[in-house]
This record gives sequence, structure tokens and C-alpha cells, in this order.
Amino acid sequence: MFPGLSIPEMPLAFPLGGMDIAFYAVALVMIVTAVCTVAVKNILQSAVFLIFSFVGTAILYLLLNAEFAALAQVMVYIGGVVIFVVFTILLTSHLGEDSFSAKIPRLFAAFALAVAFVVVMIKCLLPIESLKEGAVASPENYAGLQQMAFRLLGYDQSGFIIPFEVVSILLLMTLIVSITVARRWIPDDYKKEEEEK
Amino acid sequence: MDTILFNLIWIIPLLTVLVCVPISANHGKLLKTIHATSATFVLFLVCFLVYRVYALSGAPVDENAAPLFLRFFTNIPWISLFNAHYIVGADALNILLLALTSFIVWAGVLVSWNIKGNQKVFFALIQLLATSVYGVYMSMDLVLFFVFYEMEALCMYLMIACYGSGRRDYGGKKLTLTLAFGSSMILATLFGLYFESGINSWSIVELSKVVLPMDFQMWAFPLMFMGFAVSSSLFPFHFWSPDGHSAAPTAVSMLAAGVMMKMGAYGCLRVAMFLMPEAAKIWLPYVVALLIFNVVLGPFIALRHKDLKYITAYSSISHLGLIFLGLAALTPVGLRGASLQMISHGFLTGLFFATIGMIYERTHTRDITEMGGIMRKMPFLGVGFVLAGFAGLGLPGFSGFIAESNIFIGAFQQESTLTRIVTILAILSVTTTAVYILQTANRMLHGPLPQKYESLTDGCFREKLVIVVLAACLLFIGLCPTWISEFLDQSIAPIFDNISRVGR
Amino acid sequence: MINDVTLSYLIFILPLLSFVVNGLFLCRKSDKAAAAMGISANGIAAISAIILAVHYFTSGLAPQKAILFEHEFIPFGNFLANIGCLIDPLSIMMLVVVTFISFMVNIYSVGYMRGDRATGRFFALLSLFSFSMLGLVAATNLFQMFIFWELVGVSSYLLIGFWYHKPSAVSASKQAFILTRFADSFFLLGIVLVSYVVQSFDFATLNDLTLSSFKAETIDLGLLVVSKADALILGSVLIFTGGWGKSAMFPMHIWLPNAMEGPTPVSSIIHSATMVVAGVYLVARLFPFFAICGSTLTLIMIVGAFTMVFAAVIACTQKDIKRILAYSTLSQLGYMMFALGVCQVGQTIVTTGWTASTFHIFTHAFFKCSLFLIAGSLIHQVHTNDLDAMGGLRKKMPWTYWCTLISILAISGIPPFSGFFSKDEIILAAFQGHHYVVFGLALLTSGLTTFYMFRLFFLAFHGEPRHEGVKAGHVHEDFAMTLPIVILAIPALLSGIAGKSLFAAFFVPGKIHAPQLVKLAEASWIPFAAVAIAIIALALAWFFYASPKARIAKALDESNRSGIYKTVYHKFYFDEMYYAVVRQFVIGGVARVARFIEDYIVGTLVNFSVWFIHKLGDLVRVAQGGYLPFYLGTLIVGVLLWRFLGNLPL
Amino acid sequence: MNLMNCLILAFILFGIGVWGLIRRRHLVGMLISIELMLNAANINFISFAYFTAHDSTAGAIFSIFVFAVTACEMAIALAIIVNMYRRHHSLDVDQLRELHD
Repeated sequence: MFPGLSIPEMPLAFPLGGMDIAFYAVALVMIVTAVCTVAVKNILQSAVFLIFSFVGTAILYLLLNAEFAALAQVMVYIGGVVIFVVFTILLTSHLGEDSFSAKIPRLFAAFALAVAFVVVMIKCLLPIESLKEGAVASPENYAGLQQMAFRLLGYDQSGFIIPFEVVSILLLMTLIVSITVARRWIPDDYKKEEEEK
Repeated sequence: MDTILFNLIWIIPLLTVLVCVPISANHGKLLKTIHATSATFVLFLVCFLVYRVYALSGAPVDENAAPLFLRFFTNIPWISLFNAHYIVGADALNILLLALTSFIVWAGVLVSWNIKGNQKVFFALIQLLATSVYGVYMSMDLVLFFVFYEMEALCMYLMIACYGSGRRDYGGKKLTLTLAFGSSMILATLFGLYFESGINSWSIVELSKVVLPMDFQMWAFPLMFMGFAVSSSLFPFHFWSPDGHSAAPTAVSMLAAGVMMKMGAYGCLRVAMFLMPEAAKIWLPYVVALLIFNVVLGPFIALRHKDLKYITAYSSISHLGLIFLGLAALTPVGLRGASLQMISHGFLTGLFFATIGMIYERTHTRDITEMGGIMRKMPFLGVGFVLAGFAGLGLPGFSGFIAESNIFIGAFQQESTLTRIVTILAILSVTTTAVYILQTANRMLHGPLPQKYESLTDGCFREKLVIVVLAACLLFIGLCPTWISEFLDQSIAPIFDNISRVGR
Repeated sequence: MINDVTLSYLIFILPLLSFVVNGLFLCRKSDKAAAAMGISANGIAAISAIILAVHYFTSGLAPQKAILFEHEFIPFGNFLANIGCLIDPLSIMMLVVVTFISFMVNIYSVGYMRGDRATGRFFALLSLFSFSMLGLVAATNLFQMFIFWELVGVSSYLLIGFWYHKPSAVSASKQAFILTRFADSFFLLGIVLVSYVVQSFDFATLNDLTLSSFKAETIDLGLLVVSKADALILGSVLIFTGGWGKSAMFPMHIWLPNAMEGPTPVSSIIHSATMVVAGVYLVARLFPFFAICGSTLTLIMIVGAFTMVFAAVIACTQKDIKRILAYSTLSQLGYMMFALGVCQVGQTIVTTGWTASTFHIFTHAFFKCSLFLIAGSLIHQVHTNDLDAMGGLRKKMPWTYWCTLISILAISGIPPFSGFFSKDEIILAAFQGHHYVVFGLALLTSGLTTFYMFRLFFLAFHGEPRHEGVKAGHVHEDFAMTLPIVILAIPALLSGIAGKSLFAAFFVPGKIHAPQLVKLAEASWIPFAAVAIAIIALALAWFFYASPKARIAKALDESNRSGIYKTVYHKFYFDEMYYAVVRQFVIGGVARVARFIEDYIVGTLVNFSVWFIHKLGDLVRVAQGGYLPFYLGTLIVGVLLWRFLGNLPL
Repeated sequence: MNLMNCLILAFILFGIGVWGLIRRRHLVGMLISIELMLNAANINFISFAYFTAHDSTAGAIFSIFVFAVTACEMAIALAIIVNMYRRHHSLDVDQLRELHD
């Protein structure tokens, strides 16, 4: 893509191309926003940064030809989960973030552990040559709506109908459970209220 | 037929529990009647079997039971995975201990007639405890033995923690944890025995024929001996017993001191000393040093206590010390004395705790300084207590004297210096025993009667029956010791043969 | 078919039967039935014993030993402990004395215990005592003796504390039992030691020993290794310790005067006539054994002689009539004991002391029992033990008065009363044994005895009545109580004359494996000297307490006396010393230290181990702290460790 | 862009999630960090599906399942958080330790 440069003979760690640039850009955004998510003090800001990180992920999915996943990411994560989180924060938010400030050794330990983990895992990955092939193995529309639907609802050998149903039941249960847990009904308090009346 | 009856000994209590499961706890009277009937039945059954074993003495034994004179020998494969068998058999020693147990269980059921709390569970626990104790005494297979041995500590804990008085939770925990500590030592050595013997068997009979390697015996014997000694409250593992006894309800104190504490001594004799006699000969002359505490200081400690149950607990500690003195004598007379002391002390401490429980039910205190003169109000209970006291201080005519004289004469035949010293001290400390027993009896029973005890009543028929039967047992052994001595000699002989085997 | 064996069984079984029947059945039902049971059982036993004795002494069997029956009790491996009935002159004499006195005391108790709440129990325990005492005297071996030794101890305990609502009686009973038990623990140790060395309990074997065969072997006694011969000597001292306590020799004497808290019949049978002589009897029974054991007899002599003087001195100052008699008993026991001890003359043995001692057991039993019964009779009438409150009883109780005179003359050694003969022989034996200090003390004590006995006699019976009841004429003689006193006065009067030849003929200890002193010193002047001293003492007593000039009130007032008198009056403060030793040293010292060890040292160790396990648990619990970041951190660390330490399949 | 890059990105995101999870004391903050970690896992699913898998559709479907499960988990977690907040008026994990004994 940049014919003027004569680097191709080197085994490029960073092969350049439109896709690549887009990937790196998205990756950078994701990492930066993720770091912000974790590092900012205010929990609401953190949630907002999380949205950006999720948006980056959605874009990455698009780059990986998984339109349906990207869509779901936007809808479920950004539209559902993060809004949920924001609501929760707002419901519980009159606690100052100051009261949650952690001590320095803990911050350091957290950072050191995370870095050590990442470094070790990446070190494990790097020697594996087969991961470095840029060739795409999947068909163009591997995660298209139609394919997904057929597989999800198929009841032949490769079908996922049963997990699908299980997940749907799980979702139903979650619905009920979260309502039950979150509703404002504690027997003792209720009785007190009754008495007050 | 006898074999079936023999196996029924531990099954009947278990069946009783099962029978009582569907009966509602509201039918207290029915439940108690069932339990009392079952206990009485077992009592008669065991007495009959004692007679059978006695009648069979001299008759040839089953060759599988060879070195021991085991009657009613039963051997059924049980857990094939590690070769555990269901092996039971009766010789003079364990059938007499079974008889002791049946008497104490019977008395325990009767004295806890009016126990507070859930009676259904309490009586079921007593029966379970009885099952486990019967099992321990009957079993000739180490796995079976250990299973029953463990079962008993659990029942004990539940009964103390749920039905006790005073610091019951503390006492129960202390008792159970200390016993569990002992059990862990036993378990370790049991595995050692199994693997070192190399005969793939847990049977005491089979293992006794194997001479275990000396280096194994040298560490395993003290471990196992102390493990068993924990439940017989040998110093320094005696600390559970005063707190445990004082917290326990009457029946549990009776069972704990009367029967359960003997299991340790029985284990020492039947398992540790019988299977590892070479190490026993080396170690036991040193173990007696611990007895200075039990036998000599124990009575002194009892002297300083005011709580009846503590006094009795320390008296048990000192009497159990004498059992170990008999064991450490390593002579036939000493071993017989130890066995006699197990039986005698079972009856006497049962009587002690029974009368204390009955007196406590009436006076609601166990502090001897608060009592006085109650002999006038309850002569029967008072006489029961005094009889137990006389038996405890080794008065001739009671079983305690027979056992003690056997132990002293037997222990004096052991020529190690340390044993001699301890024997001499033990003989001289019979005075201290007399001091605290008389002091207790005098403070409690004699002297002027306080105003508050004017309305006390003497024992009812049920309580009198318990006292009479237990006292009769004490007197019976004390007055006719010949047959029991000769009877016990049958089962002491193979153990002593094993001890005196030389580098076979 | 009545033969010796049946009779001997009868002698043992009847008191036992009376005990069982009275104790189990009659004691709550009927006092009269219990009394009848006790009297008849003991009466038949007494008659049987007398028939047995007559038969034994007339059949020509006399000085030999015989075992009428013997049952195996406990087999101890090589040697057996049997229960049997041994008869020889000594045990026959004791059988007669015990059964006869028991019979008398049973009759007496009917009167004495009349109206008591627990008469049935009293008769049961009396019978238990006679049974145990009979078992003791008929013992064939040491073990049997120890068994019955303990049983008489416990019957003594139960009878002293018979009135258990009286704190003084209870503590006296406890003291008596514990002190004798203390001595008995040494006795038991001695039995164990001796039986280990000799491999037998039998008196026959023990009395037939020679030390030389045990010199070669050694025995480890814990702290020291000695030869078996020395161990036997030690064993003989230990065995004697049993008798030391039981016969209340100094310094274990204090329980006997305190035991007077019990009912008087008990004091008369147990604490004067029979049980307390068990110690003397033990030494007499094992005399050949003691004789070979070197200086043990010397120890016995010293202990006996000291107690004799010591108790007699105390008795001169006491005012409690029973305590005077108790100290007099102690003093007489001292006579008997040292009489056995004086048999040791250097390396040789002379047996006259043995005969004298057994003779004195015999005579003493009657007159001392009689004296106690009289004391009980007086106490029953005036309701106090105190001589302060007596006096002038001669007119009111004539029978008692004359019987008392007989008994007191007997104990004072005035001929022809029984005490004269036995005491004279004892003094003679001391002289013949060349123990002149003891001889002198014995003469002196015989004077003291006369003095304090007549002091008692004059104060109680002569002079003006000092008690309201006596003045008012409420005092009378109870038939049931007077009858045994009168009966006992007969042997108190005659047993000396009658017994002298019998004892001289038959009472010799068995064969002794020690050289015997053949040439005995003759001293025909001794009886005269003794009688003279006694008469002087009598005169002194009369002068102080009965002469028209005597100031009795002053004599009885101990408050303005000198220090020595007070010390003696307070029994040399031995009670207090004992109290201090037991309270402060044993209970306050040793027991407190033991409890301290238990509660603090053992307790601390236990608590420490519990604490340690708790801390160990806490260490593990940190990981379970519900602290989420910690969990995650550990997870990560775990992954890293797995990577570096384990074989990650990557 | 190859599989390696995607995986490294996923690991970095995961590491950031770990970092957040350990350093946050706020329950919601911790949940957010968990979201990040789940997201990283999801990226792995999709990228493997895209680059290597034989049955790539299945990989994508798995990511859908992960969405569903995540959503459930978040819903319940947040409900619990709201409830806890009502009870204890605190969302500080250091303080909410009564569950442990």
C-alpha cells in the first residue's frame, strides 16, 4: 500500500495494509479507552469509557467480518449492559469515589500482576509461528445472519438448538431472578412499614 | 446359635433406634419403655453369653482364632477394596467388658428417665453409643474396631453438647477433639501395621502372628499406645476428662467414665501391646513415669475440688492410672489386675456418677460445700455413694481391692527401677484416695442438714434398682474374685505369651 | 454334726449373717428384732468359740497350729491368697475374747441405744465389726489379715461416725480412718514387698524364714538396691507400721482419743478391747518373722514404751471420762507392744515377753471393756462425759460402783485382780530382756496408771454430787447395761489367776530361727515393787481427790495451772500439730501444688496448643477472607506459577 | 492483521481487566472490569473463527452465547448490587466481608 517503502523483505512484525492500519487504530483506541475505564476515579466516567471500548470491539468484529456479532455487541453491551451499569451507578451513586480509594501498595500490586500476566501470556504466544499467518480461513459470510440463524436453530448434528433453548431459559430465569433480588421487599422492613401505617 | 446371639449384641441397640424412628417424640413413655426393654434384653443376653463363654472355657477353639481363645468367632468379608473383614469373637476379657457395658448402658437408660430436652434423640444416641462400644469390644478386625471407636466420640459429643449442663459446649468439644487427636494417632499406626505386616490383613488374630520389624514397632508402639491412652486419660492427655464429665449428663458421664475410658486401655492391651509386644517391653517401663501424675497427683487434685463431678473425674484419672500401671507391669498378674480394674472401675464409677446425678437432680448443686447432712434425707442414695466411695478407695470386699491388689503385686514383679518407684508411690497414695473420698462423703452426706434440703426425697424404685444392681456387681467381684481371676487368665495368657516371645 | 470345723464356720457366719440380715432387712423395720438378731448371733458365736477353745485346749492339740478351713481367694501366679481359719492358742484366745466381748457389748447396746433412731444400723455394724475382727484374728496369711484389717478399719469408721449429724463425730471418724489407712498403705507395701521376696503370704512360711538364704540376691527398690534380706527387714518395719497405726502408737495415736466421739459400746469393743490390739496381735502373730529381722523388735519396743509413758502422763490430766480411758488404752497398748519388743536381747531372743503380751491382751480386753461400759453407763445417766459433772454416784449405782472397783484394781495391777498377773509378767520380761530403762518406765507407768484410774474413780463415784440430775435422784441403773458390766467383772477379777497357768503352758511363739536366751534372770522382788508403787499411787490419788481435805474444785480447774500441766492437758498439742500438717502442708501445700500443676501448667499447655492451632487456622483463613481482589490476585499468581513451575502445554 | 495481533490485543484487554478488578474497591467498578475481560474472551472467539476455524460459524455463535450469558450475569449481579446497597449502604468490597464467616 505504500510502494515507496522497501521493507517487504523483512519478516514484518507489523505488516501494513488498510485493514492493518484500521486494526491498529481500533486496537489503540480500545486499549486506551480500556485503560481509562480502569484508571479513572469516577465510576460513571469509567462506564462511559467502557462504551468506547465496546464500540472499538464492535468495529474490530466488523473488520473480522462478523457483522452479526458486531451488531449484538452494540445492542447487548452498549445498549443493554452498559446502560444497566450506568443506571446502577446512578441508583447507588451518592457515595463519593474518595471512600473507595485504594492504597498505593494495592494499586501497585494490581498493576504489577496485570503486567506480569500479560507479558507472560504474550511470551507464551509469540513463539507460535502458525498464529502469524495472515491468511483468512473463513468464508466471507461465515457470520452472516442466515448462517447464524440456520446453525442456531438447526436440530441436525451441527445445530445449536438445544444450547439456544437453554440460553433462552437462562435468560428467562435471569429476568425473574433479577427482579426478585432487586425488588424492594424485605420482610422485616415491610412489617415495620405496616406498623407505621 | 450362640454366635448369632453374640452378633446380636451390637445389632439390637441399632435396631432399637430404627424401631423408634417412626414413633413421635411425644410418646416419651413408650420410647423409654422400648429403650429400657432393649437395654435389659441386651443385659440378659450378655450375661447369658458370659455364662456360655465361661462354660466353654477349656473347650477347643476355632483354629482361625488360634492364639486367642475366641468363642463365637465370625469372619465375613466386608470391604474387599482393602481387605477389611467383619471379624468378631469373644474371649473372657471382652465378654466381661461387654457385660460391664451392658450394665452401664442399662443403668444409663434408667437414670436418664427424666432427662430434659428431646428424649427421643437422647435415648437413640445412648443406643448408638452402646452399639459403638459393643462394637469396639467385639471386633477383632482393626478397621471394624476403628470405625466403632470413632462412632463413639461423635455420639458422645452430640450428647454432651445437646443435653449437658454447665460449660457443655466447651466440655463436649474438648472431649471430642482430644479423642479425635488420639484417633488420628491410632489411624496412622493402623495403616503402618497393615503395610508393614505384609500379610494383607487387618485381623488382630492374623497380625499377632507376625513379628513386625523392630524399627517400625519402635515408633508405632508409643504412637498407638498414646493414641489409645488419650481416651483413658493418661497424663498428659487427661485434660478432657474433668471438663467433659462435668458437662455431660449423668448417663453420658457414666458411659464415658465407666465404659468409654476403658476402651483406650482395652485398645492398649488388645491392639498395641498384643501386636507390638517387643516394643512394649522396651517402652512401657518408661511410660510408667507418666503415671506419677495420674496415680499420685490425681487424688491430690481431687482433694482441692469442690464440684462432685470434678472430684469423680480426677478419681477416675487416678484409677485409670492404676490400669496402666498394671499394663506396664507386663506380668500376668499385672495384666489381669489391669483388666480387673477396667471392669471394677466401670461399675464403681458408674455407681458414683449415677448417685451424683440423682443427688444433683434433687439438690440442684454439685458443690459439696453447699451440701451437708443429706444422708438423713436420702439414706439410700447416700449409702450408694458411700459404697462407691469404699470401692474406690480399695476396700476389701469390693472389686476395687481385688483389682488394686493384683495390680500392685503384679507391678512389683516388674523389675525396672522406674516401675518400682511408681508402684511404691501408687501403693502409698491409697491414703490420699481415702482422704478425698471421705472428705467428699462427709461434707456431702454427714453433718447438720441445711434448712433448704428439708424437703428432699430418697430415690425412687428405678433409682434404687440401679444402685442395688451396680453395688451388687461391685460386691460380687469383690467377694468372689477367684472365678473372675481364673476366667480372665484365659485371655491374658495368649497376650502374655506374645509379650514373652523371644526373637521368634 | 458338730465338730471344730463346723464351729469355726459358725463363728464367722453368724456375725456376718447378723450384719446382712440387720443391714438389709431389719434395720428399718424393728429395733427389737435387730437387737435380738445381733445378740443371738453373737451369743451363739461366743458359745461356739468357747466350746472350740475348750475342745482345743483339752484335746491335747494345744500348742500346735491347725487350719480348720481354707478357701482360695485370689491366685497371684506363683502364690495364692487364701481365706481360712487358723487356730493356735493365740487365735483361739482372740476368738473367745472377740466373740465374748461382742456378745456383752451387744447386750449392753440394747440399753445404751434405747430410743436411738438407727438402732438397727448400729447392731448391723457391730456384727460387721465382730465378723471382720474374727476374720483378722483367724487369718492364715498376711493377705487375709490385710483384708480384714481394712474391714475392721471401715467398721470402726462407720461406728465412730455413727451419729453422723454430729460434726465432731464425723471428723473423728474421718481422722481415724485416714490415719489408720495411712499406716495401712505402708502395711500393704510391706505385704507386697515381703510377698515378692518370699513368694508367699502364709504365716507358716513367713515365720519359718531364715534371712541367710536371702543375703545373696538383691532387689531394686527404686532408689536403692538392697539385698533381699535387707528388703525383708524393711518389709517387717513396713508391716509393723500397719500395726503402729492400728494400735495407735505414738505419733499416730491421736485418732484413738478422738474416736471417743462414737457411741460408748463402740469405744468399748473397738477402741479398747479388740480392734486396737490388732497391731499387737499382728506383731505377735508374725513374731518369729520379726525376731529374725534384727532391730525391728527394738523399734517396736521403743515405740511401745514411749507411747505407754506418754499416754499415761496425758491421762492424768484429762477430765473427759472416755478420753482418760482412751489414753489408758493407749498406755496399755504400749505395754503390750513393748512387751513384744523386749524379746530382743542383743542377738538373742527371749520369749517371755511374748507370753506376757498375749496374756495382757487377754486380761486387758475384759477390764478395759468393762471400764468403757461403765463409762457409758455413767454418761448415759448424767448426759456428759465430763468428770466435772459427776461425783457421788456410789450410792446411786452400787453394782456399777463395785464392778468399777474391780476393773480399776485390775488395771492398776493389784493382786489378785487379773491385771496384776499380766502386767507383772510384762515388767518381768523387760527385766529379763535387760532393757532396764524400759523396765523403769514400766514400773513408773504402772504407778501413773493407778493414779489416773483412781482419780477417775474417786471423782466419779466419791465426794459430793456435782450434777443436778444426780442430786435430784434421776440416776438409776439400767438392767441391760449393768448385766454385761457385772458379767465382765468376773473375768476382770479371775482371768489373771485362771489364765496364768494356761498361758504359761501353751502360749509360746512358734519355732524361732534365732538364738534364744536360755538363762533367764529371776527377780521375785518385782511384783512387790510394782504393788508398792501402785499402792503409793493409790494413796496419792486418794489424797488429792477423795480425802476429806481434798479440794476437788481446785483439782478440776485447769485454768490456773502451770505451763507444763497445760501442755499435758492439751495432749502436747498433737491435735493442733496434725491439723496444721494436714491443713497447711497436705491440703494447702501438696494438693494446692498438684492443682496448680493441673490447672495452670497442664491447662496452659493445652490452651497453648489450642491457641497454636487457632493461629494456624487463621493463617489459612486469610485466604478465605471473602476478599475478592485477593482471590483474583492469587489466581493470577497461580497461573504465573503454573507457567514457570509446571509444565504448561504451550 | 493476523491472529497473533488479535490474540495479543485480547490479552492486553484481559490484563487491563485484571488490573481493574484487583485495584477497584467499588463493586460496580469490579463488574466493569469483568466486562472488559469477557470482552477480551469474545474477541478471541471471533478472531479464531475468522482466521483458523473449520466451522467458523460455530465460533461466532459461541460469541453470541457469551453475550447472552454476560447479559444474564450482569443483570443478576447488578440486581444483587442494588439489593446490597439497600441493605448495607455500601458497595465497598473491603467492607462487605460478612459473607465469609
